[in-house]
Amino acid sequence: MSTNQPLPRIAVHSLTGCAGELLVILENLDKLLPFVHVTSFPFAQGKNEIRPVDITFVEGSVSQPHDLEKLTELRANTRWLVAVGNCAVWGCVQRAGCNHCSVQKMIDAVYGTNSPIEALPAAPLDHYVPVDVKLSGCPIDATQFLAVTANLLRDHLPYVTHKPVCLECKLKENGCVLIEKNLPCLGPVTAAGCGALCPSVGAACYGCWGPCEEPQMEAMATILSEKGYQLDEVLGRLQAFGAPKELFVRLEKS
Amino acid sequence: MGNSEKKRIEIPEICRVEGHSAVYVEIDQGKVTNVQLDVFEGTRFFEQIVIGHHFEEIPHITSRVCAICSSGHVLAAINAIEHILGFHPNTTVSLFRELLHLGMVIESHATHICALALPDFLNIPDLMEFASAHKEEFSTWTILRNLGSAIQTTVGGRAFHPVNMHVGGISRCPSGDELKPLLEKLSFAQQKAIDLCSLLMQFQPKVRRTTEPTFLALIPNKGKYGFFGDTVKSSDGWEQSIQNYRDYLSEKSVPYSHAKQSKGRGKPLMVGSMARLALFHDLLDGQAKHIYQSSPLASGDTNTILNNLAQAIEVVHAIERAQEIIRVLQEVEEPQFAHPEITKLKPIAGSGSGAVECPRGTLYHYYDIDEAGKILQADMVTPSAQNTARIELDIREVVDQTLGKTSDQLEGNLETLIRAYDPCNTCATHMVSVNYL
Amino acid sequence: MKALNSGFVPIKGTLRSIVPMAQDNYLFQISVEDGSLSGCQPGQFIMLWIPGVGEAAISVCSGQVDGTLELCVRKVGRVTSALFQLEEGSFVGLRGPFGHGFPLDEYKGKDLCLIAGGLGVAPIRSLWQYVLAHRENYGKIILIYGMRHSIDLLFRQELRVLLRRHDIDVYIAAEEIVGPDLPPVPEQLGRVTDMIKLAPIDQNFQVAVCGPPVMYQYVIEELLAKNVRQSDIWLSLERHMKCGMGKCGHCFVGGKFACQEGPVFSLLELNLLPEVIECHRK
Amino acid sequence: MDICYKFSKESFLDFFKLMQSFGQVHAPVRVSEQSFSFRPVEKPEQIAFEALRTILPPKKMFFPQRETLISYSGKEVKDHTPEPLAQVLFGVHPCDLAGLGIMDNIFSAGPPDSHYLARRQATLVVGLSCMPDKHCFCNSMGTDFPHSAYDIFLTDIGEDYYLQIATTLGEKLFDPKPDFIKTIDDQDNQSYKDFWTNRDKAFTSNFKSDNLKQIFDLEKDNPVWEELGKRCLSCGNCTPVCPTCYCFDVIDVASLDGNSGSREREWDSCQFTGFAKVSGDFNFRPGPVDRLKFWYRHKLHGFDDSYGLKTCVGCGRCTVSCPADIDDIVGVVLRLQASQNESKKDESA
Ligand SMILES: Cc1cc2nc3c(=O)[nH]c(=O)nc-3n(C[C@H](O)[C@H](O)[C@H](O)COP(=O)(O)OP(=O)(O)OC[C@H]3O[C@@H](n4cnc5c(N)ncnc54)[C@H](O)[C@@H]3O)c2cc1C
Ligand code: SF4
Ligand code: SF4
Ligand code: SF4
Repeated sequence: MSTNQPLPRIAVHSLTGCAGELLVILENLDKLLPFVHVTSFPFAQGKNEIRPVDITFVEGSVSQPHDLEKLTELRANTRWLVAVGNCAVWGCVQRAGCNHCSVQKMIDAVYGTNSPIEALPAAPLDHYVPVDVKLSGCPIDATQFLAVTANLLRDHLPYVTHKPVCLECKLKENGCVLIEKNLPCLGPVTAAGCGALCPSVGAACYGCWGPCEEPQMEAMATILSEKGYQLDEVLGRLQAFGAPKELFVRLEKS
Repeated sequence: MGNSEKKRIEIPEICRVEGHSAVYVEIDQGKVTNVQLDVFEGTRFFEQIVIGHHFEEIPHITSRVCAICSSGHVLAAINAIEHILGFHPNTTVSLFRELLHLGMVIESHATHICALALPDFLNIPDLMEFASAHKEEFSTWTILRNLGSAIQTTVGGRAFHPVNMHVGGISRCPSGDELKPLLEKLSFAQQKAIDLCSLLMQFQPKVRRTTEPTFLALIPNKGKYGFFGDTVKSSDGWEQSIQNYRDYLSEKSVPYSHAKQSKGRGKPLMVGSMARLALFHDLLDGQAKHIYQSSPLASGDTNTILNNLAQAIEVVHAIERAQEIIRVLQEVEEPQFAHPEITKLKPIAGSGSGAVECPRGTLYHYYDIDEAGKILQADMVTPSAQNTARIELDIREVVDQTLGKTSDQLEGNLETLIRAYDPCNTCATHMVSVNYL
Repeated sequence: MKALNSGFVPIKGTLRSIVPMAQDNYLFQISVEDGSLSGCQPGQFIMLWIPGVGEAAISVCSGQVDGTLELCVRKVGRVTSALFQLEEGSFVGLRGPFGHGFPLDEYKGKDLCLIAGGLGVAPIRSLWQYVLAHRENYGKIILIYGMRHSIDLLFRQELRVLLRRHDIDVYIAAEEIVGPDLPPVPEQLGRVTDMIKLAPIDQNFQVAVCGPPVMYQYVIEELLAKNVRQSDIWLSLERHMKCGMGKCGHCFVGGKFACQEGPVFSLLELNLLPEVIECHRK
Repeated sequence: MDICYKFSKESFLDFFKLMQSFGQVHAPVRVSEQSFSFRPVEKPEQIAFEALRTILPPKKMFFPQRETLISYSGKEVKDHTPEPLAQVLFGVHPCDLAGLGIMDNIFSAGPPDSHYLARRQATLVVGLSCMPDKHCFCNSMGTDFPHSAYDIFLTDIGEDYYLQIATTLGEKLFDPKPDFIKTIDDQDNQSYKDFWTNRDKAFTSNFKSDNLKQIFDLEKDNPVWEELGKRCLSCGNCTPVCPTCYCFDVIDVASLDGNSGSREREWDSCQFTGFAKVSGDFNFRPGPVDRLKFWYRHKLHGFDDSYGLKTCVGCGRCTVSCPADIDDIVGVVLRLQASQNESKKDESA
């Protein structure tokens, strides 16, 4: 890139989430700053303009009308919209929560039946607007975030795969906790990217990166129930981090 | 400004705080008639989300309430569940948990002081300028947060949302070799933290409020300054077991905000670093004690702005305590490979609470579990919810004092004030109603 | 043994010209510094590298390669989109040529039928350019080229010229006329299989086929119905490829590496596992 | 002909030092209650002699899980073929030696793989005898005895190790002959023979491998495949653990400066959905059944065509690493063979 060209502009925003991605981005900002101009990042700076930018990173799920308005505005002002984090890509735990309890019921319970407060069932960004790149993770992996940003800064689509956690687990040469310890590891149906963090410390993957490409949910449920886990508990675990209900249609019928 | 004029001050989005919030102040006849801190972060209903899940899953789920204090939400959940199941972790596990928590305290305080609050004192508009024009402060932040995140990564398996902390123990004890580099980082960062205290002591508070706050914090275990305990103490002179938190904390929802407000025995509360120091400074030792004694806090100044300094003193303490813990853990005899230290707990029906002192104050988790180990009911009371009423009171007092000044300056001052509390709005909006008896 | 050079180091190429042919299909002319690609045969392919993005397998599309080669590329994904963003004069990397192209020796002295579906015309074009350049070596030559929409027709000018020649029989048809008409051919509407039915193909023909994965099954049926021998049907198979050197395993099909032993196979050589010809869209 | 000696187990330290004099020693080390891994070791006590199979096979030494192939800066491209580094791989059992032999074939065929070969050629491979457990079936695959791919092989003959030297690289190590190396006598040769004969008898898993192509062709629609496919997680655990799986993905990693970066390769698995996808989202092996069948055929006779090799060496790693218990090669082959026998009977009836 020639030096007299203006730096690509980026924006970092959050809807409803835990601010984890903001934190990851904030912590890696010193690496990004030489190559980008941050036009808005309300979590981190006082001066924020909403104007056309090259890349917008959005964290969080759409959980209220205000989120939706903001998302629509951000989409209209960016070349690339990147959903960062499980909340933005899948809807994370709050989406799973909406599976077993209606939002209106929750609002009524919290704020009373006539409350002016509005909420939407938690949903990932692509339920409402086109998303160019989805970078799952809970939180996202900083190395992957920087590599993906490097591609986007040159206007290139990044290579993001959704192979299962088991791959990374075996590449690290961990003993399998599903086999050796009978733990309910969800590695086989969860997207890799974290570096198989949980099995690497001898714990079961609980699916925080969301489902891998074409997860074999039925086979997973079969194998866990053979290990003595009740089917409803298995379903609860499989859905806890926002895996869409469609993946379980056949499973719930059986 | 004429006295009869009605005026409304609005700060539609407070920047450099965690989550989303706004402030509305209404002024009539030269008097503040209404103050609203509107947390408009989307609601997430965590108490509802966890229902039906097995207790083993809970720490992983509640971790997601907030990235900044995820370890706090993990440990509060674990404490509550282990309390219900009657389990007491061994010393190794307790020390690792404490170490993880200290890592979080260091990282959270450092980020709040340096990246969110300092720009107010240094007049920095954006990050670019922070990184280039204030290299020293920027690097202090980098060093401290890297330290906090290194501790959490070594102990918890990642910088936040730890994967290594479970109900019943920890799935892999980091080896002595893995802990060793932390010691080097800690001793390097110690001076930076001390310098940060000195820097903060130079700034003149921009605002000053009048009513003395009611402080509330956990009485630390083992008679040492710390973040874990089972009983709270109030600056009004009372103590209570956290199992009875509903007796002393009342929670209500306000129509204008997604966050609920808590009061302690009917009074606005202040929790967090200042509260802890005010109540337990005599338990400090080492450098932290020294600095405290030379600070305005020691002479009883309770100006909210000093919360930033209180946080910095806690960073110094956390660094010293972390070194102590690592030295003890290094003595633990170690098998050939890093070993688990975890007990598989059998479900018992019952209910109970757990609490920890998060960076921003006391965090309570309460669960009701059935005989299969599934959650029937849950409740979480966050520090930010406890502070909200106090923030509104502060705003009212500050606005009252400064009426007549230009609103520009006032708004800036209000933001500074709110920021000093380090409110965590994602934490504050996790909640769903629990009907108190 | 001494250490070798990695086969992953690309040859430097320079993008010389970019010619749009149809929507999302451009013809790229690339010059190569060291002439190492000059042995390219029709049906062989190269791995085209855009630094920072990745590689894609692309058929050599010109009948003769000396200093420059031509690639006809469709924009479908990451690498291909990045290529479309480049300007003339840009640097690209190339590795290859890889694989076995069409069996030119086998074809000598025989009647030829070249069948292309859609973008499959890219390697077929290098074949027609080659055989027409050595016209005396072959008997009858039939070219069949089908596409979905007429607007997707590639090499329009070149085909007009071919249509005027008497030493090659050209059939072109689209499933639908969208946009401009096809060059003047008797039947504008139809599928590749319809044209095979029409064309005077018999058991003496050698047939070269390249098209989208779904096409093969039907084309083979039609050719077998015309008594073409399995050993005379030559299919260029598209498979996922990462290395081109018979290592990465992605192109392994029916016991063979498409990148090294293919991409052109005779039907007879292929172990008739379902996965060789059948495919599914997901 | 191998040169044969012996040395007493008590002088293993001397042997170890000799290996160290060649280069960094890598040997099986215990990494969990049940698992082992080849890791660098500094002293004999670290070695888990009892290790039957490591989680990952020795291929990782030459074809690491992830490595940089080339890097670039502007138009300058740098080759990352590694400098040969002398190292010792100790404790390789016969099945893994056979696996290495197959990998050697694959990585030196066609355009040879400089990365693999550079590391391979600088490594001294020391084999070690073993006793099979219930998952071992190298006897069926004809890989139960060391044939090639080793420089030195040690057979446990009680008090001593029986030492075979197969290459000049190995021979040089014992030149001049150290004191602890003893000549062998008839008694030692007999012990050596006894060891291998007894080991033969220790196998509990078994099938005949002479009709594998036949059964896979004829039984391609056997109901067993649907049954396994239903359980398969597509987790891909079966492939990285295989001594002869070598599929990889290639990934460009760009730097933020927009001008430099690297190309890296990382192990991949044919069991993943996207493995065989081509543009237009056409997939030639869309479901677990297709992929599993492909893998079984590929391992048990796939290379009959390309290299004239069966690529399964009977180490049992896939069997013990499959969370779904379906990579029971022995069980599956026996079932397919039984179906064959059934149909033969039906026909003759
Ligand atoms: C021998 C051969 C010759 C080819 N010749 C041409 C040609 O002349 N012109 C042309 O436009 N295309 C050709 N292709 C197809 C071309 O290689 C793919 O379309 C291209 O790799 C897609 O790369 P991409 O990065 O743009 O797409 P991606 O973003 O990688 O992916 C888009 C889709 O393509 C699939 N894909 C990824 N890599 C490959 C691959 N190596 N091969 C096939 N599909 C893949 C993906 O699974 C995905 O479904 C040929 C392919 C082969 C195997
Ligand atoms: S531990 Fe989990 S992630 Fe690792 S291989 Fe086993 S199932 Fe897969
Ligand atoms: S192993 Fe699973 S739960 Fe653990 S960090 Fe990775 S994706 Fe998340
Ligand atoms: S066969 Fe077993 S190990 Fe292999 S992909 Fe299927 S479930 Fe995983």
